[in-house]
Amino acid sequence: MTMIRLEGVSKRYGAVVALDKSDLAVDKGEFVTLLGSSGSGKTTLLNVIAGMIAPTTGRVLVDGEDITSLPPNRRNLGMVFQNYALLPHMTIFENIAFPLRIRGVSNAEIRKRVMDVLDIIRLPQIAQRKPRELSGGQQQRVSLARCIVYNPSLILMDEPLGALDRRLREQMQVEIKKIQTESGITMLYVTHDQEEALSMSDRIVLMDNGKILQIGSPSDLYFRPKSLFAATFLGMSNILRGRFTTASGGGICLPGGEEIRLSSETPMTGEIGCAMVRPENVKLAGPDAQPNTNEVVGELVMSVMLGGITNHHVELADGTRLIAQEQTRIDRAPPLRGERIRLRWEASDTIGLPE
Amino acid sequence: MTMIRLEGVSKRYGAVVALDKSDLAVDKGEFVTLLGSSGSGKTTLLNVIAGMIAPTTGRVLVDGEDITSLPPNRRNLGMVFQNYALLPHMTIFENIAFPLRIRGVSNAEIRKRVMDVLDIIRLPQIAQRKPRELSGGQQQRVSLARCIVYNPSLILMDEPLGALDRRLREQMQVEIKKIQTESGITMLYVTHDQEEALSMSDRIVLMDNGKILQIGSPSDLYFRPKSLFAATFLGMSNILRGRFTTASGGGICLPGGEEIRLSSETPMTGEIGCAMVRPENVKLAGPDAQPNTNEVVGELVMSVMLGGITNHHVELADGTRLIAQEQTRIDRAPPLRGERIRLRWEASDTIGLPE
Amino acid sequence: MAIFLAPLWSVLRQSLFDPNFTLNGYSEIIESHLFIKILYNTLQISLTAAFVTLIVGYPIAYHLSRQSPRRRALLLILVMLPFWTSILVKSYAFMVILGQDGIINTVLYSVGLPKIQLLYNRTGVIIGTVHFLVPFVLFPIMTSLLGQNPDLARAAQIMGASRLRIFLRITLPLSLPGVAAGGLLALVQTFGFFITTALLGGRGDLMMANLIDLYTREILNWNLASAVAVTLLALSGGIIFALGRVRGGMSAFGQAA
Amino acid sequence: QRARAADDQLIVASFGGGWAASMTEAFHKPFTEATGIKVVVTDGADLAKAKAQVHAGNIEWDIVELATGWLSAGARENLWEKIDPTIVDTSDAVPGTQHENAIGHCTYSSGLAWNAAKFADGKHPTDWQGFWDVKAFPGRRGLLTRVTSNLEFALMADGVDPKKLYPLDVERAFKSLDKIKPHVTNWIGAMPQTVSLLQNNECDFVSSAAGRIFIAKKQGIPLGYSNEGVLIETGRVAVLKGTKKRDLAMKHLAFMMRPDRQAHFATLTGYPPVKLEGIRLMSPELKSQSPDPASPKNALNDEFWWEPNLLALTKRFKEWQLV
Amino acid sequence: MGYVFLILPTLIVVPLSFNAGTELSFPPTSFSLAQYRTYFFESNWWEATVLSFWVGIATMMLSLVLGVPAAYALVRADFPGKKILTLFLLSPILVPVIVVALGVYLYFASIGIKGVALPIVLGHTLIAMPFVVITAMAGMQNVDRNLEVASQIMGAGRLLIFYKVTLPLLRPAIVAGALFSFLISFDEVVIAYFVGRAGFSTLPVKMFGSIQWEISPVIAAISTLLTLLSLGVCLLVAATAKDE
Ligand SMILES: Nc1ncnc2c1ncn2[C@@H]1O[C@H](COP(=O)(O)OP(=O)(O)OP(=O)(O)O)[C@@H](O)[C@H]1O
Ligand SMILES: Nc1ncnc2c1ncn2[C@@H]1O[C@H](COP(=O)(O)OP(=O)(O)OP(=O)(O)O)[C@@H](O)[C@H]1O
Ligand SMILES: [Mg+2]
Ligand SMILES: [Mg+2]
Repeated sequence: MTMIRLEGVSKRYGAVVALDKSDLAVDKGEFVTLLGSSGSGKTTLLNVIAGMIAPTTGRVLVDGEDITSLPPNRRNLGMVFQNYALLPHMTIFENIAFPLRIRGVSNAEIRKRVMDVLDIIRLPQIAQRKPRELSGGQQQRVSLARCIVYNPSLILMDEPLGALDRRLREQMQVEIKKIQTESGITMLYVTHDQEEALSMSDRIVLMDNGKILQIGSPSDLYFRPKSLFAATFLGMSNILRGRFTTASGGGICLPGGEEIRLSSETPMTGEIGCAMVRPENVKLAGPDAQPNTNEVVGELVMSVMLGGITNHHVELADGTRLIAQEQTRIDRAPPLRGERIRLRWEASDTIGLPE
Repeated sequence: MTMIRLEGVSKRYGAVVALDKSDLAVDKGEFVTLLGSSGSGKTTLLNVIAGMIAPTTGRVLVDGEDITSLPPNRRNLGMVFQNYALLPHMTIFENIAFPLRIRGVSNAEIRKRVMDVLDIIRLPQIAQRKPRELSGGQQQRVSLARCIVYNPSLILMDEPLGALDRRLREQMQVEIKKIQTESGITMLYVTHDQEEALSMSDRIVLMDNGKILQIGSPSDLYFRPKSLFAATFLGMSNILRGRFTTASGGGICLPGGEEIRLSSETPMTGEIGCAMVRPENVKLAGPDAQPNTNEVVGELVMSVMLGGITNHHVELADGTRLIAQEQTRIDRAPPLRGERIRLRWEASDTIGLPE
Repeated sequence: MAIFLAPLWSVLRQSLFDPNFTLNGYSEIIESHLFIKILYNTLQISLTAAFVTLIVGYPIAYHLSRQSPRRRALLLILVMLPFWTSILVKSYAFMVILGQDGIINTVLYSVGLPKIQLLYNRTGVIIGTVHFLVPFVLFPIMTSLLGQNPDLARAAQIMGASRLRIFLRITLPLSLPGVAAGGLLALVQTFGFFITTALLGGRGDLMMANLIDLYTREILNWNLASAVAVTLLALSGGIIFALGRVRGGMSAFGQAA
Repeated sequence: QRARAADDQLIVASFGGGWAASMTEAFHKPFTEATGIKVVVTDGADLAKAKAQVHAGNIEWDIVELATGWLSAGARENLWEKIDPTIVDTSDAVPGTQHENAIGHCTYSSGLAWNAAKFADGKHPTDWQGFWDVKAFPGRRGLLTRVTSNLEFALMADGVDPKKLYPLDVERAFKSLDKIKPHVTNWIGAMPQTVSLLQNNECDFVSSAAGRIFIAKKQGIPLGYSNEGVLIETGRVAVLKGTKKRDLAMKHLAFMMRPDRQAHFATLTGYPPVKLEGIRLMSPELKSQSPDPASPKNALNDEFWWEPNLLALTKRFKEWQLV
Repeated sequence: MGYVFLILPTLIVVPLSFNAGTELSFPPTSFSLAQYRTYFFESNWWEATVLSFWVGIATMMLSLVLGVPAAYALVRADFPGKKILTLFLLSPILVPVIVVALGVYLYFASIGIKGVALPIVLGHTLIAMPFVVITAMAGMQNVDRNLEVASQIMGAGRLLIFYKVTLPLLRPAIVAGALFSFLISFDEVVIAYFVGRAGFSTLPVKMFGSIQWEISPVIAAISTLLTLLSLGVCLLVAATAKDE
């Protein structure tokens, strides 16, 4: 059942198009994430739904009703702001209690509910402080608490976990997800973190430059990106440019003459395009490994250890850089800089994309 | 050569200890990261060095000179603020030009340098806008630009990339690192992102609850954590509680009777402690695999796909949860929820830690 | 609303009816040399006084804004003192301080400097007016200073800005709304001043309000008085609009600099 | 409030301060004692407010003390009740002090004052010719910043017979004023300032009011005041048009015409009575300090000459002041 | 420097008030409390002071109640003629007060508003409100729009936002406005005199009455007392203010 529907919504500031004409439908109880680079229009889109920005064109419908010109306080929604927007003159307790007081909740009930959410955000001891006496991440969590405390039917969150470390972030993700599934709240969630989007969302709305590029489930977006942007934005990707061929199913011919086989046929035979393969699917072949269909040779530029994973950056003869991701081992000597390396991967992991 | 030295620096706000007595030395040209959870005192530590907060106790020395009571403008350093601190009444151009004007740089030179950093932060077209006309991430980048434009000898950055998406963040990381290595600037960098800390730093200062817990190189901290907190904060970790034994080198005996072998000997024989192993080192053993020294059996709770990686959460008989990380495959059916799973890993990947 | 309209309306009506419709009041103003001259005087005195008040008031406001709330409250006592003393008594006090045998001149004389005439001329008017107006500009400025995000000044300081530059480029521009409000309050009030000019001014220090007072209370020519008042109102309205422009222009200037 | 509406009460609008205290002492209190009628004195008599009351038909004051020029200006606006000769006895008074719209109950004068501590006798001017003579009497001069009385002083200084001032020769007066203008260091805005300026050595010779100097001298401030070349005016009281207590007010006016009351008032303020009988009741010492209306060197103010000319002359005077 | 300029005249006035007699003189020639005696026990000085206080407080309340919402509307709302309306609200202080007083008087007389204090309070509100409006408008510049919007999204209505969010953030400006409106009323002569009734003078009207002829040192005593009073109030405020 569709809860929110945006029809042809756009927003311009003078010459700047903050949000291009966009359509979007969110179902009741769904968790939808807006994912996009900085300045792509995520906050703008959220603000249009919240009623804080009047769209230049288009309509916003909730439950089929046009609410484009309804003031924010009559939309019964909650929002976590990117800049927190805590009331500086109130204590944390009063900040969180504020929406409850608006709703005429009894004092005892307010006490209980505020204390509960303070536990959820793991800050039970700060109730009596003022916002400016908190660290950045603490303020962000309070902003989150203030939003979930009154169970609005729709919650908009603008990077609610942006200032938190991974551990806390993951705990908060779990809490948010729990609240959302348990109470069936619809959530529209802005993040710039792909992992967060992938792990939390029912659907992801991928945005760039004021436009919605693709809407789909996390695995849709990760494994079936429709554009180079989607492919490169979600997770790391290796891109090989070439010309599409149809020889036996689908493939791409690289400038160096190597033929890369794709997972599916391509309708764009003869045109310039790309093959995309995720770094985790690219293997360093030992010097003694058998030749493979999808295989290229290059020179190791560097190896970067990222905790459990190490990325090997390899530069091909034509200057293309590929990354092969392996699990980190300390017991084994890493390959040396400048070493010649053979990279290989399966055709089933390779996706053809238009340029 | 030590550039900054903190000696017994602490900061209290009434009953709140924002920063406990801390010592720290940073060498010239070094890139040191303060890593810690929200509210751990990172911003406080930075502000003490910047001279914006007077420490309750202790001294700050730069090049051996005590600057504890020197005003900020005489310390010749740069800082990126967590809340950006852009001047609302100036255009972006003027914001970035501000430190140059202070230094009496000529107009032509200012133009050039401002335009250069605007390119670095990938916002060449916004020079004439006011801060409030930018998105959160754009403001953050401008704040970064304003700091690097005048090449101070020491730069303090408080989560300068916190509001950026991964792609942009990685680009910015590369730019910052480039600037730092090329010009030999000393950098003190606050982040809550472990990966960022691991990939950028010469050394990491791990903080919790106002205390410095461990200082060391990235691989020191990742592979040789000195505490449970360090182990669990940097990357995911599996913790198995038990009693240390000395049988053949070092090991720990789990409540279920399994003996887990450690990578090194433990001096705490007989005491309660933990064995830590990183998820990426834990393998799902097929039903036909050989028994192994470090091996436990549990039930699959869930599998979470995070792009290139899938995490399998397994619960042991005593309730302990372990995570095994594998590369994601779409061609292979994932294990089912509730399935009995054998997990195994190498003794060399196992670290013993005090409780 | 009615109580706002009433006085204005009655003034406008008085200026046009006496008791029949007439434009005599206005034609007299336009033709008269005296009015033009006094108008010029009024503008000169008002603008100077407002300007000097801002110059005197701003440092005090700045100083106050840097104090802890407790000390600020204490210092505010001093600032509010002029309010409690009637202008006539104050004019006497000014005579004791600034007169020819007053404290200042005695000091000047004793160190061998010539005495200066501080009262019963333009200087006297400005001093008296400024003394009354300082508290009015002080509060708006202080409010806008206190409302500033302290991180901005700190950020500038870290970038190496001296106190002076921080003040000129950040604190001052950000406090301009307060300065404008204070300046407006000061300016607009001086249009209505007459006792101060009468008590501390010299021969040439006549203001519109003196004239209006005279016509209203002694000559009972309310028609003319109202016409002068309406002219004054139109004038000050014009100035406020112009000031609004200047303020816009000032921030534009800030961008260019 | 209700009490004020009572019939046995009069409201007198007064200038207030020490003046009002003396009026109460000399006239109102004895009147109340004699008749049982209460007199409420309200501060700040003001012509504009009187006019506003009559215009709005909202009469609040019964009796108004009149300052210079009010009688004539108010008469033009028709603000005053006619004095009822059947109740008020205005005979046996100094000539020119009574009027059909108001009684005069005292005279006061403006003239020349100086700092007696600084200037011994002979060192200061005693009349307007002397005041104008800057060579004989060097010093800083102060004049009140209003057209009335200044024109008269200028004419007297120029040698016009004080008894034949009116109608004023305006051109001659301004010419005479031109001569003294460069030497006037203070244009004084308020009467009380005349005393403080002398007292604090801001000014050497000023035009002031006799009563003002009288009170200041009583406080021991060393001042001198000349009884020559003074401009004598009448202190008047009128009944506001439309008051419901006209008869009662007339009765009080009649009481104020009593010579003994006026003589009492003179001892308090230095303002001599208008009733000739009252003048006779004054102590010789007080009499010697008071200007004599009959002296050929003193002038009597004619506010009815002023009335039609005031607006134009005020304008001219201010203009003259400005250049 | 600035402080000295502001307080010096008061420092002169205080000794003046301890002089005996009915003339000002500095330096004082004698020491007596005669002026204070006069003030407390003679010719209704005390009653005038009390009336002035009540009028001042009522004016303050009324100016705030009308002026702060007006300023809020002028800054936040966007409608044509905003500038004209602003000017209109400010007009009472642009016109010399004597003219306003006349207008108010004639108007009240015509609609028959009676009572002692009410007309004065209304008249004072007229000239005090512009001060409240201007200070509050300047204060609004420091109120983050985002906070109001955030509250609105949480479901707060305009009124609630105004009371719970805007007003507290405006507090310094409101305090200043309140102080101004009180002082303006407490200091005002002409209107209080015009619309006031016989026998019920405010303190300034009474003082004005007593300075037509002479500057009575009682006034110096009053100034001194008021100074002391304000000193007391401010010390109280200072004692209760939190040191942050
Ligand atoms: N003015 C203050 N008064 C009281 N407590 C304060 C104040 N400022 C900071 N604190 C407390 O000090 C601790 C450290 O704060 P700090 O800002 O240094 O944290 P941080 O490490 O920067 O956190 P984050 O990553 O969330 O920004 C926090 O618990 C915070 O609540
Ligand atoms: N008031 C404004 N005037 C002009 N341009 C604006 C204004 N507000 C936003 N923009 C522009 O609109 C675009 C979209 O902004 P928006 O805040 O929606 O980005 P975002 O996706 O939330 O980015 P971030 O992740 O950095 O917060 C940006 O390029 C921004 O510069
Ligand atoms: Mg945003
Ligand atoms: Mg921080």
